[in-house]
Order: sequence, then C-alpha cells, then structure tokens
Amino acid sequence: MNPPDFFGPGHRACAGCGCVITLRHVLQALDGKCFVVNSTGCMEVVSTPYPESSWDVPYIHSLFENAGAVASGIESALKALGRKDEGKVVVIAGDGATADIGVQTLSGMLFRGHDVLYICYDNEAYMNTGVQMSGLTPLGAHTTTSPAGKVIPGNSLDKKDMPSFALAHKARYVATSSIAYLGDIKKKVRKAGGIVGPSYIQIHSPCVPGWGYDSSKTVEVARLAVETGLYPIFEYENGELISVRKIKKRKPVEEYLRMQARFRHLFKDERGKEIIEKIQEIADMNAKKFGLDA
Amino acid sequence: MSVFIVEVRIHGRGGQGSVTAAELLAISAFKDGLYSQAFPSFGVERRGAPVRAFLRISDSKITKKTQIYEPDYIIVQDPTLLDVERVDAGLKEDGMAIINTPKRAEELDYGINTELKTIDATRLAIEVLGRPITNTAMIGAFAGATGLISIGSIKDAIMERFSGQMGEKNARLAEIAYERMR
Amino acid sequence: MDEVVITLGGVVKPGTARKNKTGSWKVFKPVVDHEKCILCMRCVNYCPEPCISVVDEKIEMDYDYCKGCGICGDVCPVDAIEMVYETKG
Amino acid sequence: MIMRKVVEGSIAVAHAVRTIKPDVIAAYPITPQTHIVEKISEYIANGELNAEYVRADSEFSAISILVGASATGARTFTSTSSQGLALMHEVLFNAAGMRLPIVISVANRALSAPLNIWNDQQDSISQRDSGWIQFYAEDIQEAHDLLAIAYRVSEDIEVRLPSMVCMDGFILTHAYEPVELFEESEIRDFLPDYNPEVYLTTENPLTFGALATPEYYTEFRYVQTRAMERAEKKIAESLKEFNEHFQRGETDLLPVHGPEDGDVLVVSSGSLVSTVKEVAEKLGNDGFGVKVGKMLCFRPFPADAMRKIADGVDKVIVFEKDVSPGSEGAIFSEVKGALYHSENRPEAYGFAVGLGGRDVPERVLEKLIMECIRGERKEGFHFGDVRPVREAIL
Repeated sequence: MNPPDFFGPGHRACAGCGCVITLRHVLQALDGKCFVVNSTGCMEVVSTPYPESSWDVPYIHSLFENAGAVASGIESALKALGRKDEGKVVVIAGDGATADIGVQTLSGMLFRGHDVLYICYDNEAYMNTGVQMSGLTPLGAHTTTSPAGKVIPGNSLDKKDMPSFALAHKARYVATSSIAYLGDIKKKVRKAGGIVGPSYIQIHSPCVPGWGYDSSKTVEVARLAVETGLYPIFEYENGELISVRKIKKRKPVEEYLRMQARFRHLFKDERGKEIIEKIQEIADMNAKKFGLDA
Repeated sequence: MSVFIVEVRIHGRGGQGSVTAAELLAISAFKDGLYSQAFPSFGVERRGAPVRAFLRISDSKITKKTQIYEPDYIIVQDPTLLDVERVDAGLKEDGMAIINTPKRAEELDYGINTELKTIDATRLAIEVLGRPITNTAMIGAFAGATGLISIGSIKDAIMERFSGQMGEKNARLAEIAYERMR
Repeated sequence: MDEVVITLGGVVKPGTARKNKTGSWKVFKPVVDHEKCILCMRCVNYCPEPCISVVDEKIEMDYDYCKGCGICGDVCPVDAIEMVYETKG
Repeated sequence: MIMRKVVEGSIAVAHAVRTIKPDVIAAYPITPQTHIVEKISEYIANGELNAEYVRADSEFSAISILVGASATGARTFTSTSSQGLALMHEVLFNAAGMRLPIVISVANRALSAPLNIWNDQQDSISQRDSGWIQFYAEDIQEAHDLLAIAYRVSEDIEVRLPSMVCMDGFILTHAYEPVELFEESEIRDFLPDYNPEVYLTTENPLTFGALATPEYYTEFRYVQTRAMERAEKKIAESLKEFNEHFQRGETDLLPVHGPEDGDVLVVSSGSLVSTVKEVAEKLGNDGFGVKVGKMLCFRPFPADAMRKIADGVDKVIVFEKDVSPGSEGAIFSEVKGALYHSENRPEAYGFAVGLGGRDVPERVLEKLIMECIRGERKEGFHFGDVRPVREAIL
C-alpha cells in the first residue's frame, strides 16, 4: 500500500517544504517513467550536491532559464533515437524560472509543440536565493526585493497569468493545482502525461521560510489559498475550460493572509487595509471568471 | 606557384544574379580542368543596389582570400552602373571590360582605356528568356570574349543550376552571347 | 590527501542522497498512537522527505530522515500523531 | 571515388553535416551563418537527412536544446555567428562542464556595437575560456574536413569536450571553391557512431548537472583541463588519420609553412593564413626567411608546438582578427606566454587586422612584416590597419 517514491529521502529541502510534496506526487503520477529537466532553484540545489542525488528518475539540471529548451532537446533526441516509449519528458521549474527568466524557452517549447509536460512549482518568489520577488509573487507580499517599507507596502504588482500564456501558445493541456489536493495533482499529471504534445501545470507549493508560517501548516495554508479564491484550481484541454474546483463557502482573504508573515504588514494600518481589499477583489474576480462559488 | 591566375570583377545590381554569374563561371572553369574561386562582396545591400562579385581562375590551387583590386577583366551587367561608379577602377592596362549596353564600344563615352567589348545582353535576354535577366548572357559573353572557358562547360554548369526549360533557355542565351563575342 | 572521484560530466548515480541522514535536523519528533491511527495514509502522502510508510499494517516513521516539520500531525484527521520534544545526545 | 565540386563554403559545411548524420540539429538564423542552416533545412525537407531539426527561438535555446539532446545520447549540431555565439555564452560553459560533445560550426563575425555583420574572430576568440575545443579553418575544404575531425575528437572518451569549428564569415561561408566532398561511406569509416557510456535513460536513471560545492569544483575544472590536454594529442592523431584516410589536410597541430630556418615566424589563424603565406612566399623571393605558423586550433593552445616552431627565430609576428581592449590580441598574448618558457625569446610583434570585415590585402601584411624586420616597429601590440583617428563628442 506504500506508494513508490522516486525522490528522496536524504534531500536537503527545508522541513515542511511544499515543493517536495509537489515533486513526489508528480513523479508518482508518472510511475517514475519520465525524464526530469530541472531549472536552477530550490529543488535542484537540495537534491543534487555532488556526488549525491535524491532522484530515482533520469534527471538533468542545466541552467536557470533553459529548462524548456533542454526538455525540447531531450524529446527531440528520444524521437531521433527511436526511444520515445521510454517515458515522458517533464520540466520541473520554479515560478521565477518559469514566469521570468525562462519565459522564452518555455514559449519556444510550447510553440513548437514538443511532447513535454511543464510543471511550475509555484512558491511565489525566488526562494533559493533568499525570497526575492518574482513574476508570480502576489500583490502585497513582502519579499526581500519588494519589502514592506514606510512608503511602499510590499509587492505592488499581481501574479503574472502564466496559464493564459500557455493557453495563448495553444498548449494541449493547461491546469492549476495545489498541494492541498494530492488527488487533483495526480489526476492532472496523469492526464497530461497521456496527452501527446505540450502541457503546462502550475502547482501552488507553499514555502515555509519564504511565506513565514509554522512548518506543520504547509497543507493548511495551501488549502486556504484555494478556499479564498486566491488560487483558483482549473483545467483546460485544447483551449476549453473543462473543470473548476468549486468552493462551498468562499473564505475571506484575511484568513489566508493572516497566517503568513509575508502579509503581516497589511494588518497594521489603513494602507494595508486598502491592499487587503484589493486582494479580496482579486479573489472575487477569480471566483467570477472561473465560477468558483458552488 | 601558379603559372597563371586571372582575376575578374563583376558589377551588377542586387537581384541581377552577379554572384550566380561568378559561381557559374567558377564551376565552368572547374569543369574545364582549372582551379577557380568565386565570392561576393559582402554587404547589406538590398535589391537594386550596386553589388560586386569576384572570380579567380588559375591552373593551380588558389589560396588568395583577399578581394580583387586589380582585375584582369571586368564584367558590367547593368549599363546604369556607369553613371554611379568607376567600374574600371584598378583594371589592368592589358585587361578587358565587357559591358552590357546597347551601344557599340566606340560609342561608349566612359573613358575606359583598356580593350572594351559591349553586348546588348538585356535585349538578348528579353528575346530568349522573356525577362531582362542578363547574368547567363554575360557569362557566355565572357567566355566568347576571353576564350578562357569553353562554352560547353558553361552550358553544362547552367543546365545543372537551372532545371528543365529554364536551363535550356539560359544555356541557349549564353551560347548566343558567346557567338556574338567571338 | 584523500583521492576524490570525479565522474565524467559530474554524472551521479540515482538515490545516492540516502546516505544523508536528515533526521538530525529535527527538534520535535512525531510519535504515532497506533490505537488511534486509522491508516488513512494522509501522513504517508504528505511527508515531504518522504520517510513515513506502512509496515505490518502500522505507520512507521523513519527518524533517520524525519526533519520534524509536523505536517504529518497537522494533516492527521484523528490526531493520532503527537510532536514531542526530542532530547539529543 | 572522390567527389570534387565547386560549392559555396556554407554548402560544403552543410554537406559535411549531412554525411556525419547528427541525430538532433537546432539552430537560429544569423548572418553569415544562414546558408548553412538553410541548406540543412533543405536536406531535411527533401528527406536527404534524417535528423530532428529544431527551429529554436534563439541561439541560447538552440544550444540548450543540444545540451538536452546530447545528454540523451544524441549526436548534435548547430551553427551560429557573432551575437548568436555571445548569446550562447552561458550554455557553452554548461555544455563543456557536462562534457557533452556538441559541435558548432561558427561563421566568424564581429561583435556589436557598432553593428557589423562582417568577418573577424572576436566572437569565438572571446569564448576561449568556455571549455570548448576551437578549430580555425583556413579554407572551405578545411572547414568541411575539420567537422569530421571535431566530432571524432569531441566524442572520444578520452576527451568528451565540445568543439567549435570556426570559419571566417563571408570570406569562407560565401565563397565558391572546388571542394572534395565526403562520401557517406568514407565518413562512416573515419567517424564511428556515437554511443556514450552514460546518458539519460529510464533504464538507468542517472543524474546529470549536479551541484559541486567548493569541496569538489576545483577538481572538476582540473579534470576538464586534463581532458583538454588529452584533446591536444587526439587532435594531432586525428589529423594524421584523416590524412591517411582522405589524402588531404594538415598533419600537424600547428602546421608550419615556409623555410624551416626562417628567422621570422608569422602566426595567424583562419583564412588570413592563406594571405600570410602568399606574402611570406613573396618575401622569401626577396631574400627574407619568413615562415608561417598556422593556428589550426586555439583551444587547446599548442604551447609546446609553438615553442618548437619559434625555436631559433629572431622575431615572431602575430596577425589576428580580434582585440581585448585594455590588453592586446588574445593570440598574441598566448603566443608570448608560450615563448616565455623557451630559452630563445624572440622579439614579439602583434597586430590586430581585418576587424569588422576590413579586407587584409597582401600589401598591408607585407608592409607590417617589413616594418618589423627593419626594426621600424616597437615590440608589442598594434592595430595593424588603423587609419589616423580624431576623437570627438559629436
């Protein structure tokens, strides 16, 4: 009854790391029959200090911003060498690698139609280098490069819409998921694994030190992101929205924000209150756009 | 060391096939058992701009890689170029200029001091090809005027380069120009 | 000096990080009350290491790797896992 | 049977690639490399080359694609120039560090700013520390032949380092010359199939691209440097074997032309070597003993061979198409570096010439060499063909 694991133990990720939970279940969903291309980032540095590896699947790390291209190359080589049946090529990349520095190679990979599953483990900042703001850092969040200061209260931008970016490239399958729902991750990864062509799944994966919550609360904080409507869970196949995770009674965003040190400054003054209202608006818009409310 | 080396500069306008002319002459010379080399002047010029192509023919391996400053021959594909530049710059005293123009050599008021041959290649091309593309006429003319390359090789090179009817028409055009120049 | 092995291109064998016992990181360790446990597998599935498995129909924690994050206790639906302070040495 | 044809340099390179049969090719167009990738695209479109051809979104992606493909066990190829090679910079180190035998055909071109599409060698010379083997072709035949040698050396288990085969943009890529083109069967004899010992496969799930802490990094660079040293031997061997196979091409790592007892040694690389040879020959007729050293490969740098050919000469003159602002020409620096360890230290003169496509006629080289011979030039580095300049704001 124990699930087979293809990652760890012995890795050096922080206690309570949400990204490792994502990793485990992605690999399990593919039965380890895959080639992993990993961008520079937390999952890379914690798993491969020479001469050790935490991986039980063929794995390559090349650079920060080229995972989409490296994956394209592996897939092309498997085709050229007649080895396509060996397994699926999977990118595992953080949000910075995906939405910022690696966006071009992701674009090329999606556009050319490579048979690659691209997984973005979204912990909403450059955690590997010490919590700097990325294109997927949410509005209001304090990071070390968008600090909550006397004049500017944290990140003034909202998350880049990468699922839409993937959809605009006509990716065969585009979905979001969260470590709060392991069954959802498995189902979606299996589905994408079975589709020939490019697919993109963005998985909300909390970061204990980056977000500032107790390490035991990783699942809880992830669930609140979904239950407030801030992280809508949906899936598109061939450009059509085919499923949305409904929310019975949407919770106010404060509940989610209050749990995390990165939003603590928002609860101190009137300015913070305004930003919380804006964040609530984002959740409301998500709810409207995807029909989240059950 | 080479016993003889001949250097040719072709003047034309972008789109007139000057590089192809140099290439075809190089291939033809090679077919005749000679060594040859062709290369364009490397520019960012677009269609219509004055361009140059270069050709070297020798009886031994050509190692020179520089541009040609003192040509033995110049080929001018477009008569309007005479108004914009000195096409005969550096032309050797015992060299020869072959110019596409409806004028006869003695009517051409350009001040070329070397041997000068003219041919109305544009009219010939229109007659034979139905289009004013003169490069195959000019290489035929070059072969006829200089005797350096056999017309058989020129026709072979053309037939290899252009397929079917286009090849035959161009080969015929080259041959007509060749005969005119002899 | 000791000789080091440098592999061609730095290629490494799979799963070799298992020799890195991360269990030393923990301050609190999870202890399972097998009476309460209903073997729902949530702790197994959520363990980030992963170091929880079912052995002889009982949840077993591999303390060699457990970093003591406490997720297992937090996700347990029947409060069968308690985090206790681990005295070291 | 020898297939000898007048073809454009780019076409000769594309033909060589076709016979070498890479499994994966990824490229991005840039002048003056375009004819190479256009011809390869044509082969693919006509079914004359059975490879995966990826039209990459940039040179950065093209070389990254090859990193993935090469790690999976594929033979790979790309071609680029100038800014494209510069854009690959980060990945070049990565490919070399992972010991992936990727081969790039570089159509040498100047770097911007100011924008310039013409030939010099600043693009590849400035990648000298990336861990790639660098060959410089003198003519089209050599650009074609060196590709086979590059694959053979790169894929050798004793080496396993990537190679770039550099050819002067336009001067070689766009020129037509008679070339002895490879037949597929003869290339098979010279270049065996690529079957790496370690590669990405689910049957043996290895980890590529590990992180090396300060405890290990030095040793990684150390073994890479040792592999370069072995590459030097392999290149020399491969040149000889190539010559036996095809009855053409250089047989030395650092070929010398001209009088053995010449008291002036001129070192140069790429197509410039041809012109230097012509000048040396002419000066020889005038009674000056000038021999020419051809920098066939710049990495590994043939320092021993350089000392050997410079033994007994009074003057060494380097002509190169690159400059390192704030220092001097890179080849000049390295030639001098090699000679520092020789008993005989000749006078050394270095000249940057032919930058940004400036043609280097024989008279320019002849004048510079004669100035050195007559002692009219100061020892050291100079711009060889620079005009008087007045600097102004606007």
